[in-house]
Amino acid sequence: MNPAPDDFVRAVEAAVFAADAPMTAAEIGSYVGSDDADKDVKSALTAIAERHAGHGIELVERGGRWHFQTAADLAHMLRRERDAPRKLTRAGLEVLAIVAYHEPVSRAEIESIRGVQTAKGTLDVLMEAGWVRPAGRRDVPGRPIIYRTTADFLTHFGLESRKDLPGIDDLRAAGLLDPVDDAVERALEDAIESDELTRAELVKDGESE
Amino acid sequence: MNPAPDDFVRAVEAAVFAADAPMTAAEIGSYVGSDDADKDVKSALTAIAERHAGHGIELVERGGRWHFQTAADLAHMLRRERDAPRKLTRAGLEVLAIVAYHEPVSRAEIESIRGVQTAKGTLDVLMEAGWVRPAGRRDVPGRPIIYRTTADFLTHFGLESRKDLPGIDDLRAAGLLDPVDDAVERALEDAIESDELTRAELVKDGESE
Amino acid sequence: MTGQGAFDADFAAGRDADGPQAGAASDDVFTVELDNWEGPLDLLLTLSRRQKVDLKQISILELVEQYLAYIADAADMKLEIAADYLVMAAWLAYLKSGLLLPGDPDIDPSAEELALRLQMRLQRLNAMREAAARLMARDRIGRDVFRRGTPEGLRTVRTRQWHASLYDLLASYGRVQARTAPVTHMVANREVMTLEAALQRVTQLVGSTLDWTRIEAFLPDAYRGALRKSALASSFLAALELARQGRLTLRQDGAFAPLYLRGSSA
Repeated sequence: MNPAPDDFVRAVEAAVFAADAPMTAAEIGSYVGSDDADKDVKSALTAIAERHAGHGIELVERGGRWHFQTAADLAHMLRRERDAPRKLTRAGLEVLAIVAYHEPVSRAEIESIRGVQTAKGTLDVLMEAGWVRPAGRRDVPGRPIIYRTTADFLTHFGLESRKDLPGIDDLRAAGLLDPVDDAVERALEDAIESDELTRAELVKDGESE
Repeated sequence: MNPAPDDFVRAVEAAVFAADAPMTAAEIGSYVGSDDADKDVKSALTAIAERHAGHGIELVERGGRWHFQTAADLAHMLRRERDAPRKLTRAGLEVLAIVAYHEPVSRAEIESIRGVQTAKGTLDVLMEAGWVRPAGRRDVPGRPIIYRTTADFLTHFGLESRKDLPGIDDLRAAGLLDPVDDAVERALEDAIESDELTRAELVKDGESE
Repeated sequence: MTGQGAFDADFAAGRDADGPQAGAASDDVFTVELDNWEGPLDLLLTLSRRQKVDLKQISILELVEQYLAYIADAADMKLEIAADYLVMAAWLAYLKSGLLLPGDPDIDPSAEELALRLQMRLQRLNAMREAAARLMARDRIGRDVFRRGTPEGLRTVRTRQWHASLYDLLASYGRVQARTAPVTHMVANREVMTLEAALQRVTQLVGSTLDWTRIEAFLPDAYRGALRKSALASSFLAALELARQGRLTLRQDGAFAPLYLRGSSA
């Protein structure tokens, strides 16, 4: 009934299945002994994902790492009280979204979007959850620490990569991920260009000085 | 390619997969909502076991309870030996630090900075750890091999780039550049000076009898 | 902050004007409860949603009026209003006057630019609110999808794992630099407090001390750094000597605990 899988594919499947954390193709390769994990392991993973597609268990890729999980449409049967992930506060949610959509982002930048100071605990909670991490410093005066989301963040929210963040393309296209300063400047330039009269007045003003 | 499994079978598969412990057919039935677990769940389990037979994952029954496990013949992959984590020796740390701060650097240069002969083994350990790598030869007589740190080095020490290494001034400010005696003395002085006790703290209240 | 329990749903609904704050019958009566908002921008966003139009089309002037009215209401009710709400109110009042008066070319940035800026900030905050809600609605691990309950686990492949901390590394470099730097030894001429001086001072002070008092209290206040350290050492010796003579009692609750002195009550 089943086509006999070759041992390499079986080994890849077993390794991912046994692992207690998602693994990259390279990590899997180091277990199953592949010299060219990028090719061998990935094609094995594709075959395995295909075998499980539509069944109760699925093989998924999140942020370059692979793991098995139950099919999403079975949630109602499997949901149990004790499994509920911790709820984030509203501040926590906002900060998480801002880090995810704007990364890398400094604390000051987060605060300027939210319009309030962010309690120190908020970022800590996100880091403790393993969803946000410090990622170096920005090369500006003061060298503030900047933050990014982690691979665990992608795993938790079922995102293959940041490109899958809901609506990120639309937000970017609408300029809503640009700093206000840039957007204001652009809007003013547009206004001037589309309004010859104003422009003429501005030029005249400038000359009259 | 796959015959579409029905939702009941899918749910049984997901429930066994996500369970914290092996489950009996009746327990599985209570999750997936079956009135006749003995018949429905068992036939689902048979179908699932058949689907996985010969693959990297197996569904097995032990004493009336069901669970998934990785195929027995692949178990050797999951139990690879590893040595206890080892701490780098003092010499190893010093050489690593010199490579990091002065790279690319030859062995003779390392020795002249350390002021001590460096055993060949020290560099070997650093290369085994994956923190240092040979990076060509210097164009001087003898064409000595020169060494650099690796990307793994940055990762292990949580550095974004080598620029994140504190400068000499920072090290001095942190007391890391001082000869030991001075450093101890200064630390003591700081301890004394920062020990600004209030009057209340100086007098033990209420315990004067 | 609002209660967390109600939050997910509240958030998903976009917290519009018909949300939990609008308990009163009339749409215009907005229960004054500043705790519901995380700062003025949050309140402004909630108010702007009441205009029920795209955020790009909202009337900033109307929004300003609403905010000012809201703050005035809160003031009437003698509620404590946080400073940032008042700062925003003052700024909005300024913005309002700028928008109402004919454009003054000397004012830079213009009121229109400020209004545009405010509108953009509201759009950005709103965008992140909605993004967060959509993120939370995804199939999340542990809520909608589940990982394997009892994985066997894989052992690491690395045969030897070397460990060192960044601190170790930096300390090593400091050590190398210190070792190879040219060293000059100089014996500094130090200011010290002599044992005689300490004996005199402690004797004087302990006489008027009835409570257990830390030894640090006996040191001259002006002494700092090494001199203070010397004073501490001398005073300690002095205290031992005076204790031997039965003129004071020493007390310490444990090793390295504070050391207390008290004059012996005759």
